Amino acid sequence: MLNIDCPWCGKRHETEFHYGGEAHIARPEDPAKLEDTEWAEFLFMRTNTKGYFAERWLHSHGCRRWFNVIRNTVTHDIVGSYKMGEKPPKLPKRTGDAK
Amino acid sequence: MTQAFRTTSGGRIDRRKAINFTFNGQSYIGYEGDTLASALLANGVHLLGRSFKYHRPRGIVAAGAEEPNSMVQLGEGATTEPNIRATQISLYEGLTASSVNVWPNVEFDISAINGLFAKIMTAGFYNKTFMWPRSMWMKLYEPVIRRAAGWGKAPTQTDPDIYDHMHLHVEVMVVGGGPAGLMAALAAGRAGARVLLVDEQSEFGGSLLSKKRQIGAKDEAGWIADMAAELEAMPDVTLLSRSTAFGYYDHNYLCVLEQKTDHLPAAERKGKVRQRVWHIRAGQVVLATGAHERPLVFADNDRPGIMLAGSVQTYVNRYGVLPGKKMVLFTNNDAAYEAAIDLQAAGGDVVAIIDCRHEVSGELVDAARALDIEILAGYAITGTSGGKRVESVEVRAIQKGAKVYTSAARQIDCDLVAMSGGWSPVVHLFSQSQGQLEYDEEKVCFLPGKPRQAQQVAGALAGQFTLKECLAGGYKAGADAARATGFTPKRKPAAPEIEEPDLGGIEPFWIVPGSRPIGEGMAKHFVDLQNDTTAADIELAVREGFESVEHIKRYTLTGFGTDQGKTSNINALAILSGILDKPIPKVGTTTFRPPYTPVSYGALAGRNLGDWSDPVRVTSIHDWHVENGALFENVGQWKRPWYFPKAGETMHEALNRECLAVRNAVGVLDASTLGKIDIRGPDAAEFLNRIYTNAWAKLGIGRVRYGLMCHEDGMVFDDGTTARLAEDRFLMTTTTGGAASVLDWLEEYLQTEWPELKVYCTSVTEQWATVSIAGPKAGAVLKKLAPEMDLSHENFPFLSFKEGTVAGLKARVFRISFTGELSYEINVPWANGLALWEAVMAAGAEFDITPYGTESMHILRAEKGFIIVGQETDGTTTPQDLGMDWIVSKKKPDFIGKRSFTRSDTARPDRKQLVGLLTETPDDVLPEGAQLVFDPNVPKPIPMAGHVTSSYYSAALGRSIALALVKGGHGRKGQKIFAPLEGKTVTAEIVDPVLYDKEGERLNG
Amino acid sequence: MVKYSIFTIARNALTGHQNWPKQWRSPEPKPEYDVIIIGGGGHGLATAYYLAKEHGVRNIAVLEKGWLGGGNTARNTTIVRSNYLWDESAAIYEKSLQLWEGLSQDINYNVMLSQRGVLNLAHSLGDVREGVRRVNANRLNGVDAEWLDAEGVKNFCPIINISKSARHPVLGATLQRRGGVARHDSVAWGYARAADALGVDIIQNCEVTGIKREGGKVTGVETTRGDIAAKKIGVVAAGHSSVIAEMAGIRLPITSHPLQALVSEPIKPVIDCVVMSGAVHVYVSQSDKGELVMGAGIDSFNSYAQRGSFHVIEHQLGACLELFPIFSRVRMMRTWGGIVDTCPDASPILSRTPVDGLYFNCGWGTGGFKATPGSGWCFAHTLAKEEPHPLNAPFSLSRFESGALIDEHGAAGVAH
Amino acid sequence: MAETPWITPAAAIAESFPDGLKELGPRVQVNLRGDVTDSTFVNAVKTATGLDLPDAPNKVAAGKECKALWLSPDEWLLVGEGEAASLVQSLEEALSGQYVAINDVSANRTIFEISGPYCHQVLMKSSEVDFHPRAFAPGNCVQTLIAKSQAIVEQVGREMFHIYVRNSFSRYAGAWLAEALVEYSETS
Ligand SMILES: Cc1cc2nc3c(=O)[nH]c(=O)nc-3n(C[C@H](O)[C@H](O)[C@H](O)COP(=O)(O)OP(=O)(O)OC[C@H]3O[C@@H](n4cnc5c(N)ncnc54)[C@H](O)[C@@H]3O)c2cc1C
Ligand SMILES: NC(=O)c1ccc[n+]([C@@H]2O[C@H](COP(=O)([O-])OP(=O)(O)OC[C@H]3O[C@@H](n4cnc5c(N)ncnc54)[C@H](O)[C@@H]3O)[C@@H](O)[C@H]2O)c1
Ligand SMILES: Cc1cc2nc3c(=O)[nH]c(=O)nc-3n(C[C@H](O)[C@H](O)[C@H](O)COP(=O)(O)O)c2cc1C
Ligand SMILES: [Zn+2]
Repeated sequence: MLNIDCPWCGKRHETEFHYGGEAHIARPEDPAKLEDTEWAEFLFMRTNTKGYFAERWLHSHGCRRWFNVIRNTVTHDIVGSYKMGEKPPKLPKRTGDAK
Repeated sequence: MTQAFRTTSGGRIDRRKAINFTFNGQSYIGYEGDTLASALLANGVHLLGRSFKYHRPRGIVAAGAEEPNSMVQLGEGATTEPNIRATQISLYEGLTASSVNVWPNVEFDISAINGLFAKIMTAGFYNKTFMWPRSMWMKLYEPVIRRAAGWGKAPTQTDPDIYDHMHLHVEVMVVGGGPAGLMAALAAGRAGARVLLVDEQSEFGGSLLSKKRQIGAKDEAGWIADMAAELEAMPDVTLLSRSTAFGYYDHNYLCVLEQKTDHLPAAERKGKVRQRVWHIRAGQVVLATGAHERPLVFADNDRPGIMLAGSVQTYVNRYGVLPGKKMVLFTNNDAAYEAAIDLQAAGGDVVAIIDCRHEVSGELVDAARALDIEILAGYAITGTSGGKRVESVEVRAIQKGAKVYTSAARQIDCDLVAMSGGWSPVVHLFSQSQGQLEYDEEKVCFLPGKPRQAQQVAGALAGQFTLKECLAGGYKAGADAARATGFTPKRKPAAPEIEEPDLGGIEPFWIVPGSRPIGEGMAKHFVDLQNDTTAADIELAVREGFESVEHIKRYTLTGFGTDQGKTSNINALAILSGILDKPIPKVGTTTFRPPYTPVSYGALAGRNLGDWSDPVRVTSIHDWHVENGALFENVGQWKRPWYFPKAGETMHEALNRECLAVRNAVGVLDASTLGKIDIRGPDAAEFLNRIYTNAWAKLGIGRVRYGLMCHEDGMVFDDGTTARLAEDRFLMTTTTGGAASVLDWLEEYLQTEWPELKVYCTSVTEQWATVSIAGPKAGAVLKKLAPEMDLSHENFPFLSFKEGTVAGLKARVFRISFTGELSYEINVPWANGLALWEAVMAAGAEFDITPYGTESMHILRAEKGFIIVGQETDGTTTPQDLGMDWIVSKKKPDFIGKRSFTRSDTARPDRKQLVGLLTETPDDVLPEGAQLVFDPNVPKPIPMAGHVTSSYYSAALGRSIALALVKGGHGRKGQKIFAPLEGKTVTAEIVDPVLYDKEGERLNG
Repeated sequence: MVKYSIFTIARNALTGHQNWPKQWRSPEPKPEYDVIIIGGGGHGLATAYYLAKEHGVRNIAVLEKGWLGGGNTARNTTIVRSNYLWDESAAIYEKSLQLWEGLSQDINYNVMLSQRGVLNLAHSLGDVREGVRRVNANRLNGVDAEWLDAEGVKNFCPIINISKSARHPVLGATLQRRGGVARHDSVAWGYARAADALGVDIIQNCEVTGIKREGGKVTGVETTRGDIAAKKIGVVAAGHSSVIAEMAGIRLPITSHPLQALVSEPIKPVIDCVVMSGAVHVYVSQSDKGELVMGAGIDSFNSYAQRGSFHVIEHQLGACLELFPIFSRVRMMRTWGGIVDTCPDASPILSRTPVDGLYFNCGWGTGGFKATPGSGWCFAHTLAKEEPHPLNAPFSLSRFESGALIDEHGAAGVAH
Repeated sequence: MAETPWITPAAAIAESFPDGLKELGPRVQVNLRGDVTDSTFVNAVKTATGLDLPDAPNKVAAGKECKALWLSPDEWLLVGEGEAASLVQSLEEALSGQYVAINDVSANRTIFEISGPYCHQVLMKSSEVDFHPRAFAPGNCVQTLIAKSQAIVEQVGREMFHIYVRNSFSRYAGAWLAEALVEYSETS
C-alpha cells in the first residue's frame, strides 16, 4: 500500500488515488498532421521504465487533482511529487538498487 | 486422565483453574494458561499427527509459531478450523480437536503403507511417471493423488463469526514483545511518540516467559509485569497481544492479525468480533521478533518426542510440563544446556548430553556437570528408534569431516530428545520489507543487513543473543525510532544487574551422517518435517541439475508448507551449500513472503461481505419500487428497477404490458441514476467541442443536444444529452455506469491537456432526482402537475428544457426521449424525488400510468434503434460503425478520437456495423450474444459475420426484433444472415435498425 | 535423454537414485549461436524446444538472468483454457490447448495437465450477454464451450453460492470442460529437459544487458557473462520486454504491472474445477496438494518489483467469500507477485520489429501460461521462417498503427 | 427549503441507529469553485458570505451564517442553515462576470453525525486517514473514503464528527457506521 504525497493534501494511502500511467506524454498539437506511426506512438507506445519513473496520479477520493510523482518502479520509493505543469525534480540515477 | 507429566509447581499456568478438553475423542484436563500442546504433553500425549507423504508418526517439536507438525482440526461444525498448530492454541473449556489427514486414526493410519514406497516417492517423482496410458492420468492417477491431498478440512457451513478491520497511524510500531521489544516500546513511549506494540503470544515477555532470570531486583515475571504496567499507563501507547504482524509492505505499512476471541470458550465469544486485521502506517518500525531455534538433521529425527531444546525449556518453565522424563540433549551450542538444567531441576532426568563439539567448556557446561549429567562431547546421534514415541537413540563418536561414522554405536534409552542446532533470527518481516540479509559466520545465522525502510532492529533478531544486549539494544532502537520521528528520547535508564549464563560458542553442524551414507538404507534425515523432505531429496535434486536454492525449494517442497520452513529453510540451504561446495551466503535464502503465519480469509475480508462487499447505491424512490414489487437489476453499484411484475405475471407479460403502456398511454421511469455534471466557465462550449464528436458552439440557451464521446483510439465510450443552461454553463448527463469515469475523463483533460481552458466541472448526480414520463399521455400528466408551464410544441420543443414548478417542487423539465414517444424528464432535488414520483403516479392514475424498468426501456429504445453503450459497443466500435456518422463533425479540426478514424483498420469498409435483424419466424427471439454467419453450412471454424447485441420481443410490433453488429452491415440491408444456435439455425433478414415509427412522428405525442 | 517412467524410477530406486542424469546441463555460453532466446520462462524454453524439434535448428541458446522458470512461469495460477472471444485469439489458444493435451507424452515429463473444467461466472445481465456471445463464438470456432445457468453452475461446482440475494449474484457461467490447470514448474522443467536433449544450451544466471546491432540488424547480445554473437534474437522476457526493447532502441505498447496470487493452507479437496469471476475479481482452483490457488486483478501502477499492495488481496478475499462462504476459516498461507506485461488490447505480440533479426514474443500479461506451448510453437515458426505463422500473424506490432486491435478485455459492463 | 418531505435513502434506517450516530436534517450546501489566488474572487465571496475562504488544505473556515470546507485548491463546500437559493443568489450576484462555478448541492449529500467516546474508533474502522487528535482536530475536514463510499469528514467537536456522503450511498454508509458502533454501544 503506497503512501502517496498529494501536492495539496499531503500523504494519503494509495486507495484514495487512481493511477494515470506515464507522465509527460503531451497530446499532439495537431493530430491531423501526424502519420499513423506517430499517432500510434502517442496512443500506445510507452517507456515503461525500470527504475525512477515519472507517472501521473489522480487524488480521486480527495481533492480530485492530477499530479505527477517520481517513483522507483523497482523499490517503489517515491522521490517526490509535483503539480501538473511543474518541472520534475532532479532524478536520482536510473535504476534502483534492489534486484 | 491425570496430568502425569505436570510438574508439581511453577510455570505461568493457573493450577486452580482446570480446563476440560477433548483430543481425538479422548477427554483430558489442562490448566488455564496452557496451550493445547502443553496440555497434551502434560497428559503424556506426543503423537499428534502423521507426515504428509509417508504418514510417519509425528509429534510436537516446538512451542510457538515455528512448529512444523502438530496441526489439528480445531472445533466442530460451522466453526471448525483446519490446520491450527497445537502450540498456538490457548486452551479453553470445551475445546475439541483431532488429528488431520489420518485414516482411520492417528494411532493406526492405513496410508503409513506409503512408507514402503518411500524409495519410489522421491522428490519430483510424479513428474517422471503417471503418463501412460494417457487417459489414466485424469481417470486414475490424479484422483488418487488428490485423495491424499490436503491436511484438515474446510467447514461445510457458513462462518457464523464476525471479523473486521482497523486502521492506525503511529510514529513507532514495535513488533515483538520480548525483552527487546518491551524496551523499545518503553523508550519510544517515554519520548512521547504514539506507539503500537504487538506480540503474537497470549502475553508479553517473549522468550523471557520461558527462562529464569534475575533482572535487577525483580525476577523475569516481575520485570515483565512492571514493563507492561508502565506501558499500559501511557495514553498513546497501544498494546496488542495475541496479535501477529503478518505482513510488512511498502512505505512502512504493516498488517496485524489480532485474535480477539479464539482463546475463549464458545459461550463467551458470541456477538464479539473474532479476529481483526489492523492496518498500520508507521513512521518508524522496530523489529524485535526474536529468533527460532533450529533442529539438527540426523537419522530418523522425526519421531514424536524429538523436540527443540528451547521449547523443552518453555514447556518446563512456562507451562510446568515435563515433555519427557528421560531426556537426551543433542546440541552444537552451550545455550541449549539450559534446557537440560531446567528439566533436571523440575524433576526430570537428563540421561546424556550429546554435544557434537569436541571441546566443551563454560558456565553452562559446568552447571550440567555439576548436576551429574553425562556429557558426550564429540558425539552425535546417528539413529533413533521407537514406534509412536522415541524410545532410544544411537550415538557415535564423530570423526571430523567424515561422510560416515564408523565408530562404535551406543544405545541410550530415553523418552525425549531435545535438540539444538543454533538459532535463526526471525528475519521474515525484515526481509519482507526488502532488507537484505547478511550471513554471520560467528553466530552461524543470517542477520538483518541495512534496512530498506524507516526501521530499526533489536534483540535476538539483530544477533543480540544475551538478555543484557537485548535490553540495551531494545532501548536504543526505540529511542532511535522516536528521534527519527521527531521526538526527544528521555535519558537512558541505568542498566539493571542481570544474572545470566555466559553463552559460549556454537559450531555449525548442518547434517549428521550415520554409519551409512545419507540416503542409503532405511534411515531418513528429515529437513522439512511437514513436507517429508529429506537430505537425500536435496542431494537427488542437485544430482538432477536443480542447483538454485529456488529450484531446490520447488523440486523438494522444502519450506512449502504451512510453517513456510521456519525451522527447515536454513538447514536446507546449508546442506545445499555443502553439496555444491559453495559458501552459504552465495547460496542465499528463498524469498520471505507474507503472511508470517497463516491468516484466515474471514479476517482478511473483514466486514466487506454481502451488501458491504460493494456499496449498494439507491435512488430516493427506491423504497417505492420495492414496495411495488419491482425486480432489480444491478447496474454498476446501483440497484435499478428491472421490471414491475404484477401478481401472476410472467416476465414476458410484464414487459409487454409496460411497453404497450408507454406506446399507448404513459409510462414512468426512475432515471435518477444517470450521471449529471455541471460544466461552467467561459470555455465550456469549446471544451464540449473537444470532448464530444459533434459541434456545440451554436447550441442555443435552453436547448439540449445528444452527444457521443470517444477515447483517443476512436472507440465510443459514453453518450448522453447535454443542455445549455447559460452562455457559459451546461448540464451534461452520462450513462449510469459511466458517470464517475466521464467526470474523471473531463477533469483529466482539463487539468493535464488543456489547463488553459477556463472550465469547472461539478458532479451533481445526486442533487437531482429524475423522473421520466413517456407516452402519448405524458403531456397530459405533466400539464396536471405543472399547470403554469407552457407545454406547447412551439414554446417547449423537442430537445429543450424549462425551469419551473412541478407538483409544487422546484424543477427542471427536459424534453428528450429515449423511447421515441413524447417524453419529459423532470428533475427535482434528490430528497424530493419520492414526492415527485408519487405526485406523478397520482396525476397519471386516470391514464393508467405504468411504472416501467430498465428492461422495458431497453426494448423501447431498441424498437427505435437507439444504442446502449456497452451493449451495442464493446471497446472496438466507432460512431461510424454504429451508423452515427451524422453526429461526427466533419468541420471541427480536432476532437478526441478524430485522428483515429482514418487509420487503415478503422476506415475499413467491411467493419462490423450496426443493423437491425428481423427473424424469419416472427416469434423467434434470438439470444443476445448469438453469433451470425453468412453461410452456416461450412465446417468449423465457421467464419463469423457478427453478433446479436440486443434482442427482444416487441409488443408494439408484434414480433421479435434485434440489433446486431454485422460485417459490412450497412451495405447488406435486405440480405439474409444466419444464427447457428445449439440445435437449430435461425434465419434473419438484415434491416435498418430503426424498426418503429421510422419517421419519428410520435415524438410530439 | 533417459526415458522417464515408473520402470526407470523403480530401477533407480534399487541404486538409491544415485544414477539419475541431470535434467539439463549448465553449459558455458559459446561465442556464437544461430538463435538466442532471451528469457528462460515457459515461453522461451518452449520456443527453443520447437525450434529444435520442428525446424531442426540446433545451435540455440536460451539466456536466463536468474533461475529457469523463475519469472511469471513460477508465479501464475496455472489456468489453462482456450475459450477466447475473437477468432484470432481462439485460434492460437486452441492450438495451444491441443498441444497441452499431448504435452506430457511429447516431452516425456508429466506436466500434470488437469482438465477439470473452467467456469467463467456472469454476475450481471451484461456479463450474461457477453458470456453467451463468447460461447457462441467458441462453438463456431470449434472450441468446446457451454453456457450454464445458475443451477447448472451449482451442479458443476456445489460449494459455490448462487443465492439471488448475494451482492453480485451468479446468473450463469461459461464452461469449458477441456480447460483446467497444469503444474507450472513442471512445464518449465519439462521443456528445459526436452530442449536440452535436443542440444539447446540453457544458460542461467546470464542477464542480457545490451543488444548489439550493425546496419539495422542484430549481431548479438551483451550479457553479464560476456558478449555472445547471434544471427537472430527472440525476446521472450515477459515483464522485462520493455527493458530489452530499450536496449534495441525501440518502444513497445507494453506496461509492466504487479499481479499477485496466493495460496491457502492445504485442505482436503473441496473444489473440483476452476472458477473465475472477472466481475467480482477473483479466481480459484485447488491444486493436487490441496492448496486453494487464487488470483485477482493487477495492481494499477507500473512495477518491476514482483510484489503488490495488500488491499488488492483483501478485496480478492472478500470477493472469494461472496462466492465460497465456506472458505472463511481457511487460512492464507503465502502471497506473492509477478510482473506482467500488459498490452492495451489484452492480446499478445509475436512479431518482427523494426530491427532486422530481432523478434518479440510478449504482452501475454495476466494470461499467457495457458499459451505456453502454442506461443512457443508459433514463435519458433516465426524465428525459423522469418515470417509469422498464420496463427500469430494478427498479433503483430503493426496492429497498433492500423488500429486492428484484438480487444480481449471483455466488453465493458453495460452502462445505461 | 424543506417544505416538501425531505427523504434521503438513509432516513428509512435512521431509527435503528445506535447512540452516537444520527442523520442531520437538511443543510444548505453550496459548491463553490474559483481562483483563491485572485483577490477579487476572495473579496467578493467575503462580501457575499462574510467568509474568509480557507486556502490551506483540509481546513474549515467558519462564518456567521455558514462555513466553508476546503475540498480542493479551487473548490469549497459552503454549509449553513437557511435558504440555499438565497446563498446561491448572493454569490452569483457578488461573483457575476467572474470565472467561477456555484452549485446548489444541498440535496447531493446526506450528513451523518457521529459523537461520543468511540467516534474515533468508528472512524478508524472505516477510513485510512489519521484522525488522531495529534493529526486532526475541530476545524479540520478531509475528503476520503468511509468504508467504500466517498465522503467528507469534518470534525466539529472534540468527540464529534460530521460525515457527508453522496445521497445514493447514504443508506450503505449509514448502516455501515451503525454496525461499526454496535461493538461499543453494547459495552457502554
Ligand atoms: C500472479 C499471476 C497469475 C497468473 N495466472 C495465469 C493463469 O492462471 N493462466 C495463464 O494462462 N496465465 C497466467 N499468468 C500469466 C503467465 O504467468 C505468463 O503470461 C506466462 O507465464 C509468461 O511466460 P513467459 O515465459 O513469457 O514469462 P516468464 O516466465 O516471466 O519468463 C521470462 C523470463 O525472462 C527472463 N528475463 C527477463 N529479462 C532478462 C534479461 N535481460 N536477460 C535474460 N533473461 C531475462 C526472466 O528472468 C524470466 O525468467 C499469471 C501471471 C501472474 C504473475
Ligand atoms: N543463543 C541464545 O541463547 C539465544 C538466542 C536467541 C535468543 N536468546 C534470548 O532470547 C531473548 C531475545 O529477546 P528478544 O526480545 O529479541 O526476542 P524474544 O524471542 O524474547 O521475543 C520476540 C517476540 O516476538 C514475537 N514475534 C515474532 N514475530 C512476530 C510477529 N510477526 N508478530 C508478532 N509477534 C511476533 C514472538 O512471539 C516473541 O514473543 C533474549 O533473552 C536472549 O537472551 C538467546
Ligand atoms: C500454482 C502455485 C502453487 C503454489 N503453491 C505453494 C505452496 O503450496 N506453498 C508455498 O509455500 N508456496 C506455493 N507457491 C508459491 C511459491 O512459493 C512462490 O511464492 C512463487 O513461486 C513466487 O516466487 P517467490 O515468492 O519466491 O518470489 C505456489 C505458487 C504457484 C504458482
Ligand atoms: Zn489531494
